[in-house]
Amino acid sequence: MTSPQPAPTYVFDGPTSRRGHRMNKMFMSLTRAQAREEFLADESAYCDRFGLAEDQTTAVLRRDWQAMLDLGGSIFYVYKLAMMDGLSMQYLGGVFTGMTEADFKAAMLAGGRTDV
Amino acid sequence: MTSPQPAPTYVFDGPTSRRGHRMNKMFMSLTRAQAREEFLADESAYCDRFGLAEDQTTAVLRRDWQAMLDLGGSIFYVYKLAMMDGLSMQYLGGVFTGMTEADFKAAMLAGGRTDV
Amino acid sequence: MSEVIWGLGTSHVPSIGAAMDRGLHDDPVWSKLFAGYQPAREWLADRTPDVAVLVYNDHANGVDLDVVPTFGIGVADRYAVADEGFGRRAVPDVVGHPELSFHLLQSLVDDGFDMTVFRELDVDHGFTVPLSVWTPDPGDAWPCPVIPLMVNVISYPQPTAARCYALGQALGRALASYPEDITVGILGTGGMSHQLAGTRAGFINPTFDHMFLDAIEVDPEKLAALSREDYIREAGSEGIELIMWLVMRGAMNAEVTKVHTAYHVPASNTAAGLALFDNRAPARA
Amino acid sequence: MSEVIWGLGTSHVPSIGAAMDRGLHDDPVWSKLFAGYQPAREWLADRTPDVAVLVYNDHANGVDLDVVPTFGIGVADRYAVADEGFGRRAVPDVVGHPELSFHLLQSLVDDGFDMTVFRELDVDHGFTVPLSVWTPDPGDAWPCPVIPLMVNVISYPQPTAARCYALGQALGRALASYPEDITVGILGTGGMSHQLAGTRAGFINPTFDHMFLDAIEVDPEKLAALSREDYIREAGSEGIELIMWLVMRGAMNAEVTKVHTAYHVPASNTAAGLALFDNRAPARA
Ligand SMILES: [Fe+3]
Ligand SMILES: [Fe+3]
Repeated sequence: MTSPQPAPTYVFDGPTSRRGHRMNKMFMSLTRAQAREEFLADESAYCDRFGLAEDQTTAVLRRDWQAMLDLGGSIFYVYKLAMMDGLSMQYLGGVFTGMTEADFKAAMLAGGRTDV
Repeated sequence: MTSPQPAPTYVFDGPTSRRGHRMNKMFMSLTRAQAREEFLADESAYCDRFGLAEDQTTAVLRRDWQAMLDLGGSIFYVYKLAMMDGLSMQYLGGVFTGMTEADFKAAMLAGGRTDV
Repeated sequence: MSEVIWGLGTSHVPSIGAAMDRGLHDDPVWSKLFAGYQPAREWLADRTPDVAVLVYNDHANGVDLDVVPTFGIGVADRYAVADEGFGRRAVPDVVGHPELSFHLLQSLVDDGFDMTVFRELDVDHGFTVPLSVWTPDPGDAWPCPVIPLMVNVISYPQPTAARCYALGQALGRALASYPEDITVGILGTGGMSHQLAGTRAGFINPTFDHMFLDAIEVDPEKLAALSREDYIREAGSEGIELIMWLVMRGAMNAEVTKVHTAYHVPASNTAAGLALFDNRAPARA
Repeated sequence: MSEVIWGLGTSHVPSIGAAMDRGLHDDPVWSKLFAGYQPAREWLADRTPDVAVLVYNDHANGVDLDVVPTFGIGVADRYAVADEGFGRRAVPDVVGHPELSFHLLQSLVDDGFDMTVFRELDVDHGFTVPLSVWTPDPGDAWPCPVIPLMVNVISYPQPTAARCYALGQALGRALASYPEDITVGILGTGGMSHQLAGTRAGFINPTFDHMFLDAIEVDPEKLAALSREDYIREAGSEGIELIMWLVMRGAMNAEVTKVHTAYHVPASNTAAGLALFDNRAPARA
């Protein structure tokens, strides 16, 4: 299929969704309190249980948010892990753009990033 | 909505599916072995757990297959209870038409009921 | 027949709901946004319809990635507020209107729209935040029964904007053919410009957003003609949610009367917009 | 572009699969049915396509009543054979073709078909029995990858026959635009006349079934023009499954060559039919 990825944009298309399917399912499971406990008790084993690829498990363990996107994570699913860690979407925005959370928030309050 | 029920035919339309929803969910659960055990241990309690109406529970306990249809059962779901009981679709066909299973089978082998 | 009395387009950013739930109405970061809502809320408070249809998308809370419907419609008596991970919002569950739902379902399917039927559905912030924008203090219950109309906007390929507009037009026909005389409000939700992931995170395009706020009133065909790629480029990868406003607009008359619009940046990472239209024919000179 | 080389319409009655699984091929109740399949099986054995698309409905095994898609498409690498309550059929799991699935998905959505995407799906007898009709002894694997195309036929309102035929035509266009040169077989399943519940249980209408077997070849528009109520009245409440044959037929050329048809009553409570069409242009004088 044709992929419509505009340059710096993630589009959750067929190839992306196939690559990320197990990892996204793992993220989805974290909406349940019981699952969060099990995850926190042994993150690596929990990732194995969902059949994540090795690079995906590594990205999750290191909280490498950019790598999670590159390995097929959907932002709405990745965010469930961030929420568990007490992190905001604005924190993630900072990570993706190389800013601190405070700078990212300030950029948004100033009208957002209109030039990208 | 308009209901397209031809005279002696069950059409699983909106009102029917609303009436039967909890009962059909209960039937669906019986595809799992564990659920079948729990059902057989206390059928009435199991029906309560799924929130069946009293007349639906009665129909289930009495294996009143016709009443299950009249109370919103979908034949594909009702059949899951019949399967658990070791009964065939041809047995059910007999019940619905007032025949023995053998007579119903014979009618089918003779070319089916072409005059209804 | 039922009559669509108004249409409301509004963003559904979760942080708007969170700000309301935490009483941040007068917080300097939020007060301007809520001030912008005020005229719409006042107008709507006097015009509670018998039923509302709310066009929204789920964000991995009511449905999973295993099964992604392009268009779905709820037919339940009740829709529970989803627990998105840390407890549900302290807002009422949603009372449905199954009779109208089944009528709409049949009419839409007969009209060639391949709806997915939800007999059970938990609704997330995409649904409850617009209800809060409309009704900030619902008390024990939202003002009227609400029917969910779900659109896939997070998994590519989304329906085209043109298909969303056509769905809205079919929804308008379906409502018009309902045998009872009831009044209906339609909410189209999502947007405005925003992008959550990647180096373009934080993208906001006020020029596009203002064009959209104008065109949704006077020239929705122009918006319906934009491609998925146009929306993603101009409004960001999550700004494509705006296609859901076209379902709302399609269900209304060709000519509508603007009651109020508002635009504010940011609600968290998103440009928040609101547009309220009266569907009753304007008084003519 | 991919080329549709054949189309197979066939009933998918569970007892046909059960009879095969129990080796009842020569049982007097079943031998005539299987004898009718033989010429089709032989012709197909020499014409294995690169991929097959199988149009079917689920019977409360792969999906529940909570969420009922009108049209669904599988995009998975693999589809497990469902356990319908007492263990799964001892047949191979189904290997998918996600690249073609995603191409079809995009093409169909762009063409205005509101598909539901299945990233995971267990397939039931509605799917595996037609595969067995085609390939009685698959060994470790079915002859080629297969893509599930799911149609709601058990929950009212089903898509109209006309919409199913239109979906088939869109499927044909989608296949024609696939960038790789591959061959495709299409299976349309369900029917023929039968009714399972109520006082009309056991209903069979051979006149209608024979008309259908003829018209699906030479005049599918006639079948596409029939209403839901027509199908339910003429073919029984479950005979409406026949609308799925129209998806298969719509994906083929206007003119097709009949290879073989068969008709047998009963398979359990159902009239079993088979129709196999060659989609390659017939040799002209
Ligand atoms: Fe959203
Ligand atoms: Fe079937």
